[in-house]
Amino acid sequence: MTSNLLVQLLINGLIVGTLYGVVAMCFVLIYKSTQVVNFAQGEFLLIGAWACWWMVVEAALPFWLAFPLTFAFMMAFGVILQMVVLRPLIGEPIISVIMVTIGLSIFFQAVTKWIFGADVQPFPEIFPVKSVDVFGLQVQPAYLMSLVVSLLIMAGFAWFFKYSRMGLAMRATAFNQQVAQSLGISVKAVFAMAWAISAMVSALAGVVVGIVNGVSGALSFFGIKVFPAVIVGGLDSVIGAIVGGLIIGVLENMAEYVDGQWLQLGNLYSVAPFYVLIVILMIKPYGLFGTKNIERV
Amino acid sequence: MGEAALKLAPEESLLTVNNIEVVYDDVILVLRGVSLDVPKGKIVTLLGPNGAGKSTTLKAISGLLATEDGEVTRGAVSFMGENIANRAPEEIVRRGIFQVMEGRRIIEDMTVGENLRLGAFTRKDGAAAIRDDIDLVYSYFPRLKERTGLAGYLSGGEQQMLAIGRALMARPKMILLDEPSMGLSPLLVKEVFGIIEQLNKDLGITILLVEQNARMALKVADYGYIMESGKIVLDGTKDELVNNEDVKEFYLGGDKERKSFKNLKSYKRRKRWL
Amino acid sequence: ADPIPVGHIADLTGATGSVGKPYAQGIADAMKYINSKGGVGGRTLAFETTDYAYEVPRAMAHYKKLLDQKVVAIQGWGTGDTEALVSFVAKDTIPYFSASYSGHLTDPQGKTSAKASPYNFFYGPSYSDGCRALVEWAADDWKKKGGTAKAKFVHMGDNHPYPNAPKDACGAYAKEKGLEILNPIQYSLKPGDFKAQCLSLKESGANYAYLANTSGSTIALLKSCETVGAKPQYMGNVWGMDEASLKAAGEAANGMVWVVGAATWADNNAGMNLVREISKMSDPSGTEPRPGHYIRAVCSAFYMKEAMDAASAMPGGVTGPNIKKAMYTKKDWVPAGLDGVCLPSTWKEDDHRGTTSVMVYQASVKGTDIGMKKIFTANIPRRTEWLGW
Amino acid sequence: MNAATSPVLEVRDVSLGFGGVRALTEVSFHVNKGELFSIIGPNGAGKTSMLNCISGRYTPTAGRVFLEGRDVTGLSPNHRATLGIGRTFQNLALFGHMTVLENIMVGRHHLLKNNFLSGALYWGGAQKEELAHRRKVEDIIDFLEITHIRKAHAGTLPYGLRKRVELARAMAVEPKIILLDEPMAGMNLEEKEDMARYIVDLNEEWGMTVVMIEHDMGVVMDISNRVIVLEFGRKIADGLPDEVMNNERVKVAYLGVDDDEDAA
Amino acid sequence: MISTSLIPCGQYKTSYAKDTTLFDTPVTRAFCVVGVLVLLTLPQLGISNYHLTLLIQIGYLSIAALGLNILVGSTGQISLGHAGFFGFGAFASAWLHNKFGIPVLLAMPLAAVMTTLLGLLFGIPAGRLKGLYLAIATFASQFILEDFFARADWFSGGSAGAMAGTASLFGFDLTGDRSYFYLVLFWLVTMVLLASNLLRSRDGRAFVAVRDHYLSAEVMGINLTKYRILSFGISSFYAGLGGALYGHYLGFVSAEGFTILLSIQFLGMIIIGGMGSVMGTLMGTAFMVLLPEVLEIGFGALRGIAGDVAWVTSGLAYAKQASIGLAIILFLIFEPDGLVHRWKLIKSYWKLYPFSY
Ligand SMILES: Nc1ncnc2c1ncn2[C@@H]1O[C@H](COP(=O)(O)OP(=O)(O)OP(=O)(O)O)[C@@H](O)[C@H]1O
Ligand SMILES: Nc1ncnc2c1ncn2[C@@H]1O[C@H](COP(=O)(O)OP(=O)(O)OP(=O)(O)O)[C@@H](O)[C@H]1O
Ligand SMILES: CC(C)C[C@H](N)C(=O)O
Ligand SMILES: [Mg+2]
Ligand SMILES: [Mg+2]
Repeated sequence: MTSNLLVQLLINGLIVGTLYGVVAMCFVLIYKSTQVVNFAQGEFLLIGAWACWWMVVEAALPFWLAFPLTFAFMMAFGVILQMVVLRPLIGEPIISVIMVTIGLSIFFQAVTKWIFGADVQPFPEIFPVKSVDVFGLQVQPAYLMSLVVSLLIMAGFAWFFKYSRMGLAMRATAFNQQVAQSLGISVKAVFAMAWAISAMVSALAGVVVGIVNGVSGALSFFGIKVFPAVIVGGLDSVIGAIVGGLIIGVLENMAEYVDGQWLQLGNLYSVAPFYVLIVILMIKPYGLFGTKNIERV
Repeated sequence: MGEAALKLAPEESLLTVNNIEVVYDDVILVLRGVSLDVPKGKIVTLLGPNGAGKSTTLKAISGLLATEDGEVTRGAVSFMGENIANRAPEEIVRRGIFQVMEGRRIIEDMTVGENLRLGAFTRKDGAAAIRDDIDLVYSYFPRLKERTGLAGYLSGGEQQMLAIGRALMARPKMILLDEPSMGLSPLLVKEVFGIIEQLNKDLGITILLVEQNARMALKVADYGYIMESGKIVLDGTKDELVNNEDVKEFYLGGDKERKSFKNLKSYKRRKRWL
Repeated sequence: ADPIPVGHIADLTGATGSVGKPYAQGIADAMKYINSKGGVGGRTLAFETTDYAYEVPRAMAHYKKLLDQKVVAIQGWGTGDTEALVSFVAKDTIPYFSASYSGHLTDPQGKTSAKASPYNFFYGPSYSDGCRALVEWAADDWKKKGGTAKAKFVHMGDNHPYPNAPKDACGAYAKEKGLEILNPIQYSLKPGDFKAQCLSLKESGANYAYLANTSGSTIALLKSCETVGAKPQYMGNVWGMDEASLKAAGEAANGMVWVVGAATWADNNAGMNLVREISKMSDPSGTEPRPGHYIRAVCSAFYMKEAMDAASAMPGGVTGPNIKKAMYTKKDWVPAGLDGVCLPSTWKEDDHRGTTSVMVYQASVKGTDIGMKKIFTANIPRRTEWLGW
Repeated sequence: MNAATSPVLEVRDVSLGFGGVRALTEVSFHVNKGELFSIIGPNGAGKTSMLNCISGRYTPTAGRVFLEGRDVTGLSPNHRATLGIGRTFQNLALFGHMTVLENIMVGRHHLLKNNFLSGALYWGGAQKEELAHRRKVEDIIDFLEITHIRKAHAGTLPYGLRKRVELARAMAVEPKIILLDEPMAGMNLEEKEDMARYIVDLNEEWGMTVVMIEHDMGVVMDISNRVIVLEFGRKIADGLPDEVMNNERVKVAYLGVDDDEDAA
Repeated sequence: MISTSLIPCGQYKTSYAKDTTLFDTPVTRAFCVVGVLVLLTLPQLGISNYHLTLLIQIGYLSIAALGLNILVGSTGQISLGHAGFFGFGAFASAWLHNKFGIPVLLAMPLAAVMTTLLGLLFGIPAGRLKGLYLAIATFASQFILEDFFARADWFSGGSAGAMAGTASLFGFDLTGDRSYFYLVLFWLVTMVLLASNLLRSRDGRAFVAVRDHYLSAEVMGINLTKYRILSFGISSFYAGLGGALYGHYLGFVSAEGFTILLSIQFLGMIIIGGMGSVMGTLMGTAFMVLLPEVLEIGFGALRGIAGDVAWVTSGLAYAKQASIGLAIILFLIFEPDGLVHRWKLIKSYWKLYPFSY
């Protein structure tokens, strides 16, 4: 019976993990290409979810229409955000850029609460069935959808950075903006693109989670969950982001198991990832897949 | 000789820098009215002591000043008849000017191959053509082919080769070279200058060359400018310069016979044109 | 006459904002209404609603400001901050009417508990008594259902003063009532994905789950648990459920029972008419339906008001100590005009359990039609050893 | 090389590999007290790697490094600095946001005794000490003629001056042996002459033992007492400048067969 | 990083000692001394309690921020966990006082020492981690500490929090903001002096060297691991002391007070003030403390018009929150080098007046 519980927690962990993975990738995308640690990643989910919710509930659009519209909206959002807020900061020390994304996070948190209120707002039933049975665990179809989409996106990203022209350009920009420019790369274009993609994909995760748990400011907690995932995987590794996401997802659930069965500490569920994070870093200072930065003297 | 810049008729000149002034951080005036002229298909060299403003001049042409908070506050840079001063670097690259920056500015966390592919970023003529050029680069610098790891671990010289190779990949009309011989072994210096001449002859690429190694630079160049503290103080054809006493004294190290550093006990009184 | 300064600390944007907002609205409207009717002894109540986002330090900091303003009483909010301020308000003799019904606040003289709380008052049954009532209900319910073995009871909530308040007291009573106590399960006050916790819940085989958080996270929990198929009988604290939340939770909330501390918006009686009048202060159209929290807020404000009335007649007038004294003058009383709204309450020098009678409601959610009806009323004995517990 | 004077530095069969790349293979040499010793060789031959093995950035995969007869192979770079190894870098490595003065004071780090406690209290011990060392630093500043840029931030200086500040910083360590990685790279003749002067003087007047990597044959042949040549990580020649200069193998591998010095 | 030297023209140093003073000119020294004197007399000049409270806040937050600036500004190690240490100091001091009856005035520095030890412990990863990896590790430590506070009933009173007694000197209770103001001012001045001295002596330079180019710093004889961890310790001391002052000021310490948000605000203080600058830290802290208050006043006016009903109040609360975020963003876009930079520009403008352009 408890083993059964273990299995279910495991599956649950994997499912949530893929979502962490996706968001982690969005984070990595921005980091890799613009060297910005985006503390507003969680708010991207939030805004995406609210946008979709608004279209479905307030504007009464059918979901199949609202969903792509959300993407379009988020793309525009990402680009504009980058142009208005982050472009002026090109060339500023990394930490002030970090601070700006933190400012953004605070800002969007407040604004969304202001517009949509602090309460949880449920999505109307999108899928015909409430849940699907996966090895005895009831899983919402939304999660299955996300699973599929996530896997596609992950593959896409991996290819993008290794082989595509734009992917290389992004890495070059990340390494050094002046060098990138000297090669004829438009740093502005690269940045805009990175933020647009990241915002779009995060929105996907946001909508999925919104459908499952309802939409509320709490969604942006993903933004924090993502850090352990990203670091465990290695800041600049797409593969790492995915693995990291899965690890954290499973870890949380295992922690819940251990806690519930024996320790009775309470919220091991939410802190365990951070302990593991530190342990892993002590063993592998650049995460599991992160590239060690070059130390020639 | 000061009017040399005007000696050339506009049509033969590919790039004309007309009396530009460059300021960093809105306060530090570095170039105070620099003019020079690069004829199509020729090699022009720009010499001068440290801090004279050579790199700045190149950055002013390639548009890379902006990233260092510098800008051209006066004068014009016209490439093929159009003013490109303060244009976005990527646009200037697309127009066909490619700068190889001072110091090995290769992308350390990428492989040699990836670096070369990036050199061809602005090119539209298909993957095949690019692959061919990569082989071309390897034929110029065989040792690069062997280095499979990250470019960051290449030795100084290897990195310099990669930088030049990367410029080749862009198939530009004009290359701005900033101290390509820096840190290269004598043998390689010859090699590199040889390649520079080749690029100029074989591929007809126009070259503006900033060098400390005046001897070599004046060997390959058709025309030369000498810059000190933000001004062009002397210019002329290769021969004019090689036979100029001051140039001999300060840039070519007197005549063929070497002075000994050991026995020269008092520091030389620096002669200046201004 | 110069106005009477009163403090009003509320959570509008914090973790408990979803219930904090209607409650704060209730307080504000009531005090406005009181002022519109001439205030207390001709003096209006001067107050400013301050949002402390459910962060104790911010409440502490604000309390310092209120001291400067020489307030004679405070309408407060959370358990964390209220319990933190207990000794301060006692020292500064400022009656503190909290929306925290923590049992720890009911022992003014420290008879049976560690900490005396002479200046703390609240309207409604304490969390402990509320939970005890649910336990009583659960006990018969289990009998009715013909449960043979011991019914399993589990406490669920965040590790936070508010959810923790009734934990031990209620657990003890559940044991006493012959229920088996399972290991508590922790879930955050901030709504999130609680499937892992729900799986543990399912695993534990609990029959009765007491949800000690506020409605926001409770909704999320119900939804998560629905999908993993954990189906115990959910029992909610007084802040754990309300009309709006039922809508949000949907069928996941069907059958849930919870404590209600006053009349509901649906009720029709003289008292509720007054409440509707008061509601017009912020909703002139009078169309907006108010949750139970709003109504309890009105009660809280009016008990304070009547105590002030009495105090204004005393030597020294409307001062903290006088208000405190005035709270003790009547037995089983209801503020004028609110009969049928607030439960008759009694405060004594040695016992601040205003009322110990608890109404339990049950939800019925079928698709879009949502109903809630009273199914049980408990009168919890006033045991001395339960003071401050 | 007379065996009588004990070598300040001895490198014994040092090999170094990076994954596939063999940067150094069984290189041995020694540097005597007061010598001005040069390492030359093609790009990628392993010269910088050799300096890194001596200064402790890299630990050799095989072989040993001795400083005044003491085996320092395993020691950390900072420990070696305290034992008396100073160096400059091929690609400038100054502390960009510090003033020139501070940069050089950092060189005194291991000679200063005050710590964060006495430093925070400052008045008394720390101040006296700081000022005493400040005097020493000023001597170096005067010697290298960088008085005028004392207070300038290193990051804003032109290349040539940065190189000089780096030299100053390395001198401030008061090393028993000072390692210079291409001190004249990217300088024009005139500046090279100055730099050469400084190096000769710090060798002769300040009595510092010098190991120098340099591609300018003119300078190398002119000022160094002894030269070794590396190629593909192996030592291919060792001896007096002229010997090395006329070594056929060196000509082919490094100088280029026709030995006009233009390249230098 | 172009330096605008502040030494006015025609002002020459005649000895190395003069050249290494804290205040680059007598003017600046006078400036600072006068500033302190003014602060000393402020309470007598009978400023309102409200303003006094703000000054006290600025005081203890500045102390903590100073520590962070040594860690981030000077050593270049970004920490997202400063609030954790701030909180630990607060709890530790309360604990020392409640549990062992150690007088508060003594408990505070002791708490700071305890925090230092904790800082050294959490600093250990700094020996191995660099840049953002380290930043995120500190981010983790933030959550670990938060959890610890909520759980360690024996130490912090768990989720319920702990009372923090009032300080007393020779039997006189330092209750009331006036007396507490002097306590905070005393510590602030002391810590500022210590910080400034540290930064102009050996170990201070070592920190900056590690930040600017750790590879060459190591070759100059600086033990990287030692200094990376040491700067955590030192910054934690500051954090702990600030926290202790905070705790005993509020009289009650609660785990909720030390969230990631506070850590972020600390970062905001030093970035907005100016990285690596003591003066800047004070400015930045003042900015971060006053900003919400100013907004409060602004929105208070709005509220007056809109009427005091909860939806307006909450709306305004969000508006306020939003404008804090916005302010930070705008600030960094238009003043990325921090207030101290602007300050320097103004100063140098007047130095060269009327020849300034
Ligand atoms: N980004 C910058 N900001 C401020 N000043 C600068 C900047 N870059 C260069 N300078 C200054 O401009 C002057 C010229 O610099 P530049 O690099 O063009 O000289 P250079 O001739 O290339 O010297 P070198 O031979 O050392 O490369 C120098 O005094 C330098 O200090
Ligand atoms: N950290 C490292 N990782 C991998 N390979 C390295 C590393 N450091 C050096 N190498 C390799 O070792 C070889 C020697 O490098 P080194 O820098 O010592 O050459 P060098 O003699 O200094 O050349 P140059 O004169 O151009 O500076 C090169 O092939 C380089 O690619
Ligand atoms: C410290 C480093 C930037 C120096 C560089 N590794 C060199 O080639 O010596
Ligand atoms: Mg240059
Ligand atoms: Mg080298």
